[in-house]
Amino acid sequence: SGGSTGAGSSGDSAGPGTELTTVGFVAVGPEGGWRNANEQAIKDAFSKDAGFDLKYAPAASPSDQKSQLDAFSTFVNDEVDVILLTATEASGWEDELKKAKEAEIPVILLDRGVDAPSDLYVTRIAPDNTQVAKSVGEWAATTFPSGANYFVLEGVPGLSVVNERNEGFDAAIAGKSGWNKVGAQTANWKTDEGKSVIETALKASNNGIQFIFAQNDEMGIGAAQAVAAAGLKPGTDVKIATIDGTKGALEALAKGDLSFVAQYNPFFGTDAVDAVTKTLAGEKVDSTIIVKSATFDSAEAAQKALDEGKGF
Amino acid sequence: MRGAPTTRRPVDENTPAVATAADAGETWSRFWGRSQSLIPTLAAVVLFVSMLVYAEIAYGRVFHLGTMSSLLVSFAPTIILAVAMTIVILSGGIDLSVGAVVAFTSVSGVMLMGAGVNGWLAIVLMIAFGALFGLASGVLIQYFSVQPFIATLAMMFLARGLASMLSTVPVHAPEGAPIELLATDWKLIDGPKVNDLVLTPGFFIAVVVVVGAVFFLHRTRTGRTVYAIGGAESSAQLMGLPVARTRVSIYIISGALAGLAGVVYTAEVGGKAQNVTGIGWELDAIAAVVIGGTLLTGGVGYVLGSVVGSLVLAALWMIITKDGSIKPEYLTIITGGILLAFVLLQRVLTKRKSE
Amino acid sequence: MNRLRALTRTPWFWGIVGIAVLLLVNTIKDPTYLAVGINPTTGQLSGNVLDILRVSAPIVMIALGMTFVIATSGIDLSVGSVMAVGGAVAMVTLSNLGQPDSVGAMLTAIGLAIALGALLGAVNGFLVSVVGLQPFITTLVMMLAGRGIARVITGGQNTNAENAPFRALANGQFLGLPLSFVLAIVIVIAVSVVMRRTALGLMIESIGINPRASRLAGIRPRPILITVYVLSAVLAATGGLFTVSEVMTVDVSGTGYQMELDAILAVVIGGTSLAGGKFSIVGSTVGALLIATLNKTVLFLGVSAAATPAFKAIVIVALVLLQSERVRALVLHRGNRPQTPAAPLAEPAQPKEVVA
Amino acid sequence: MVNEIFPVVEVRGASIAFPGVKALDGVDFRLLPGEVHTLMGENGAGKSTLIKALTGVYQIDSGSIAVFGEERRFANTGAAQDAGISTVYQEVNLCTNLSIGENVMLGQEIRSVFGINWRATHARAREALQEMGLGHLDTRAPLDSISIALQQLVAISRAMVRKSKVLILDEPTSSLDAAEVDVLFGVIRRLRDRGVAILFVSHFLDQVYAISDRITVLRNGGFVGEYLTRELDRTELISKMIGKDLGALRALGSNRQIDERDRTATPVYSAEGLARTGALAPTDLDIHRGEVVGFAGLLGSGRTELARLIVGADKPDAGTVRLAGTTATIASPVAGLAHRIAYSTENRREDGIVGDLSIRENIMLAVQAQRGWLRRVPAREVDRLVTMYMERFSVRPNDPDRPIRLLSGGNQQKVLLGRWLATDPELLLLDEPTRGIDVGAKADIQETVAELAEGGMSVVFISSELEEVVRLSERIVVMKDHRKIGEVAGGPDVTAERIVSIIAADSDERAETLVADPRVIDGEGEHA
Ligand SMILES: Nc1ncnc2c1ncn2[C@@H]1O[C@H](COP(=O)(O)OP(=O)(O)OP(=O)(O)O)[C@@H](O)[C@H]1O
Ligand SMILES: Nc1ncnc2c1ncn2[C@@H]1O[C@H](COP(=O)(O)OP(=O)(O)OP(=O)(O)O)[C@@H](O)[C@H]1O
Ligand SMILES: [Mg+2]
Ligand SMILES: [Mg+2]
Repeated sequence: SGGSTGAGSSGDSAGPGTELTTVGFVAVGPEGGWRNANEQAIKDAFSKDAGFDLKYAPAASPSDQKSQLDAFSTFVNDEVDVILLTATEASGWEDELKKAKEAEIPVILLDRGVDAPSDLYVTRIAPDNTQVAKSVGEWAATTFPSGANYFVLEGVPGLSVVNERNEGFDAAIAGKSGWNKVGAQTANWKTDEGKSVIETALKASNNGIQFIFAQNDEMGIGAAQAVAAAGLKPGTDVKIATIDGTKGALEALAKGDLSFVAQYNPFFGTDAVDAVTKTLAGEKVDSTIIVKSATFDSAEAAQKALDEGKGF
Repeated sequence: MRGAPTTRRPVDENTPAVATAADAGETWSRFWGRSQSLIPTLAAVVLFVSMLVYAEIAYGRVFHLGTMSSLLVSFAPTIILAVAMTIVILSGGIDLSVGAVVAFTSVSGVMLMGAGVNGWLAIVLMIAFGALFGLASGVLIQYFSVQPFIATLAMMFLARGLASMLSTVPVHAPEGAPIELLATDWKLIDGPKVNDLVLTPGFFIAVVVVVGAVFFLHRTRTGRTVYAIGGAESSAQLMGLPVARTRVSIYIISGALAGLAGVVYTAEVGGKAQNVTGIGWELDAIAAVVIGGTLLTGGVGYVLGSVVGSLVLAALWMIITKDGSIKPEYLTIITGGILLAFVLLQRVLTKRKSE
Repeated sequence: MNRLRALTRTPWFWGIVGIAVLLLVNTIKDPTYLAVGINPTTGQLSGNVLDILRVSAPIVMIALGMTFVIATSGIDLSVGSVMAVGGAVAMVTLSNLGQPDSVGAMLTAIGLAIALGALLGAVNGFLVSVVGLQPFITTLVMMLAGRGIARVITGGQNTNAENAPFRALANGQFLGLPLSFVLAIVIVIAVSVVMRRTALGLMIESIGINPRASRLAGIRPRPILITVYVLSAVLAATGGLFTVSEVMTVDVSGTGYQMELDAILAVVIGGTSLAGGKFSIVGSTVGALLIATLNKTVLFLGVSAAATPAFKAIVIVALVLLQSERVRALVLHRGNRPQTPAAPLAEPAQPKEVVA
Repeated sequence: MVNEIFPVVEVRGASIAFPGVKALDGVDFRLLPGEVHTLMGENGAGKSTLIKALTGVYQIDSGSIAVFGEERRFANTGAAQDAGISTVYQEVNLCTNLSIGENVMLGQEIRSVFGINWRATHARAREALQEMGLGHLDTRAPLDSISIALQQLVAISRAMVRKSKVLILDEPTSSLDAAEVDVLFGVIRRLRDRGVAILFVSHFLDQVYAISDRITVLRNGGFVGEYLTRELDRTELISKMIGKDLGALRALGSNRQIDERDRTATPVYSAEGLARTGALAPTDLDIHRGEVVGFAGLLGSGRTELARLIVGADKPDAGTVRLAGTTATIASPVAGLAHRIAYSTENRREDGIVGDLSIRENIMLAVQAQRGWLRRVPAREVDRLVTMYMERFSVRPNDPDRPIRLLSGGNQQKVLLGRWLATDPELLLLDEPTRGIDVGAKADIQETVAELAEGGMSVVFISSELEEVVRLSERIVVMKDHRKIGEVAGGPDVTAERIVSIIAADSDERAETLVADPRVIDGEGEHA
């Protein structure tokens, strides 16, 4: 393996026997259900049969940008044909991207974006975090026309996903009257912490919470259990909305524990293959490719999605 | 018992020099007897080189200017942290706060730059902030008998918390801030495409830190006191060595170096700082120190060993990346397994010599 | 007065004071904080204090195990990962068995989780006592590997399951107290009895204080060290079971993440020295309760997520300062001979292991 | 005559209280330039504490300390050193992770622009060692490659580097043999003649009388008096130390054994070709029931090694062992104890006490280990054994719950003896059991040994004090250079001189090759 200098950059689709296109994938690694599904989808799409040799490089830990930078520069030095990048962090990539440019390696961003001039990468393929969070906010605004006391379960503080999801949600309810933020706490993406946080938040506010925005499914599922344990009825007394759309969340939605699940669609492996093939063939690729994500706002919708195998 | 030595060590001029054939053997075994503590470090060097050779054969492009430059440049902060950790561990302590201190110093420093503070002054302040955390740990440990693990754990929480309170979104140094100069690429050899030898001031800072630490530990009284404290604290005390002062300095140095690592890393990522930087770096630093042959109980080990230890970790990640077929579930099993393999190998080597 | 003095010198006294202060702060924020009532819907007792007890159960478990490891002058950084392993085994077993009401399924899950925990603990113990690696690095390796093993068990997915009896472990009540807490306390008492009624505790301490002298006195260190690491891992797996039973989901990256730090803090707050030797089970339990109270207080006060670590740091520093001889002397105005008692007559002489 | 001279150190009414013990109670003490001043007192009298108070390890609660006429309170030992007081504390306090030379020079390394000049530093260390007769040591070898005794000499060399005005030596001779003591005394006399004030502590009366000009006696932390050595005879000194006229002294000279044992019976312990590379050349040894066998030899002759191999503390790599005729393998202390062989170490601090455990627990440790952790020794039995041994050796303070770490060195030794006797051994190996023990207790221990043997226990008695070995033993195994060179039957005609002459006569070519102590190179290894 390894020898990949220049070969394949002509873009001809490779079958067995011809040389494979080497793709370096700077990934995040085990972070949660969504990430697993996403990275698996990428790996499945860039298979040997499809003419790719995918080199998968997970980060040392989901918030460790340094190991991603290292993996990236290794790929640059190895002069792979294409680099796929899911950046844990948006900023700090400029130098590396420049190096890739110098080495004439196209970079395609998956999921997370980077703060760098857009000429340094080919395209970003992703569902839109802000947009998805906004859809949660919009749903909430319609569900609670006169506003609500709400609580936000955040992910690990400081990650750009967390910031974007806050932004999107806040933008949607901005200016709407009656929205009162009871609190926001991190539950570090974890179910048990989600439960613990909400349990205490409910007691601290005398059950004065009508709506909970959980920034991922896991925390939302925990929140639902806390609500139930407090003797309230999730979906009736307290409505919970989550982002991601894992199978667990869809099941919870189908049972009525959750009220709204905004899917953050992880299945864009084929879009990525498409973009890579086009780039290598010298064709033009849109500078952002937004992956369409569905939202599910009822038990029936959730059940249907589950039946269609949309959960992951 | 040992094979005839091939390298003949220069005979110490002070040993009675009776030049016989047997003497060469004795000199060798005498040298061997003195240098037992070097063995684990030497083992790390050998292993490091074999890893590189393996990677070159299996994947190629390892002995490649570009790869080598990336390795050295990107591991500059890690090396600085490993040096700091070595000094602390040699004294029998531990510093869990380094990763969080990197986060705090970089966020606070960059914010200062943003607020209009002179860029160089801000850099100095970053190092000073690091030193302050070290001072706090040192005082807790020395004067309030708090165990190092706990004191530095508290500082880890504190630094991480303060960093998050300053900002949970990435902050950027203003355009043209001096900190960006630290990441200037110095292209020493310009090869085809990315096959260049490119080093940054950050790398040279790391080199200076390493050389300085070697000098400090082996050529100053305070440095020797570090070893003495790690060997037997009460003995050091009764020998009249300045234990209190030395120990507080150790943690100040460690904190300051963490601040410096923060500077170098922040420069590396283009003057950006974030509160989530450096999570778990303390464990990497500790692993580097251990791989380099330093005993966690203190008193035995070398800074250069830790540098090799950091490079071993770098090579490990490089191999994982180059291989590119790892399953994410197995990632930590593999890194853990390799760490284990290292310590086991060293264990075997040191055991052999004692038999 | 003398009693009080003796009491203030008991390290965990300050742990209790800490808990009291935190509860007081919460009560000031909300006078009904300590109230316990019956939840009409679930029919269970409910109250903040009960929540604290419930979430303390896993911490009590890992702190208990950690106590003995630390007493032998070791450390077990792998407890958090072993919690995840325990949780993963239980969830995967239950979800594969798919018998939502079966007690048998629950017992199978618990049995398998504990067995695998014991195995991992035995590996730790073997590496430390037979191979002679340093505990810190051994258990650091196990911390990495354990997390990976948990992921491999679930195939990397966060796995959930339904099983009512298992769910009741954390969510049920016994005499109005959370079942997991009651179980934890029963385990604590059982372990204490074993430690003090047999000579195991004495031997653990002896090895922790002076391994060479202990060996010459005829104590076999290996079985004891292995026992201690196995015990720690089994208790950690139990803690993992309590944790996943809360929400019936194992989060392979999150369950038990960094819990080893909580456990170590609890043990130290309880007065067991990281240098090994004398241990205090009561102390560690108090320490664990303090950590749980602290975690819950942060939530109750609504301390912002960003400030939480700093808040924790301040509480920890305050506690360790109160435990320090020097501050105590200042606070109680008793003499000013800071140096005297600490002076070493005999330094705990431990042979330094060669490498790792 | 010396009274007109201004004291370099003067302590007035110094008191120190530790929780539960008044370690010093209004002690007066003065040290004059150019004198050797001995501090005498029983174990726990407060000698070491006084020294530590003087040198900044402890702070006194009341009283005053003046050094060179100036009132001082040293915050730490460094300050005392800077003021010109060099101290060697009772337990060897060096760093085993560093080289011999560094230990000598720590804190006083010779520096140049490039930091420490190691060559010069080691040269200076060698000079200091030379003065103690240790010129042959490799200063760059790790400290733990030499024996405890040599380490003690290294510690003394360290104190000499500073050329201080005051030199304090707390029991420096406790692990030295006669030759080494002579070297040390030579050095002390030279220093004294140079005007250095020397404070000396020892439990060996002969040494005290040989070297000291003046004696200060402490008892139970209190000051008894200060005397000119030549005006105080031994009985008087002892009665001042113990506070009553001592009958124990009578026992001292009188129990020399005549060897009339029946050697045809099967020995309790018999070894053939027992050996371990680097530690002991193949050795044969028989020990019979109820006999006291002394191991005699110079420093580093291998007595400790032999004892450790017998009990299984180190694993022999050759030889057969028979216990009462049946072959046995003893490869660990557990096995040793199982065969009822107990070994009391010479290295009390590292191999003996378990510092933080109480006296009670320390006494019971070996018994408990023998029974296994499941069967806890019942409280009543514990109380009986603990009380018995604490009384038998009059351990002070008489509080079984006190951590042993807080006892004085001598009292720790007594507790350890209790530990081994409590296991009811058939063969008891005592390695330097009287080291650091006061006269009264020493007599007790000697008497105990005789009694035990009378009761059928076999005892191996190792001591650097040849007189003591000769007096107690029925048979003496003479060791040299890690091998047994002979065996002497005890009796009235056996004297220390005779043993010494046996050792001296054995100067064959073998000894020559072993001059450079083999352990310097092949050290390590024994910490299993
Ligand atoms: N740090 C300490 N804490 C508590 N008690 C102590 C401490 N150091 C010494 N002691 C007690 O003070 C008393 C005096 O001890 P010290 O070591 O001075 O005796 P010593 O005269 O040197 O005896 P030895 O001849 O056995 O060495 C003893 O009873 C001892 O138990
Ligand atoms: N191979 C060795 N390596 C390191 N230390 C050793 C070795 N052999 C013995 N020692 C240590 O050296 C110390 C003294 O051993 P030494 O050879 O002097 O015994 P000895 O003949 O009994 O002399 P003495 O009893 O007078 O000290 C012992 O404490 C022992 O632990
Ligand atoms: Mg003494
Ligand atoms: Mg000996």
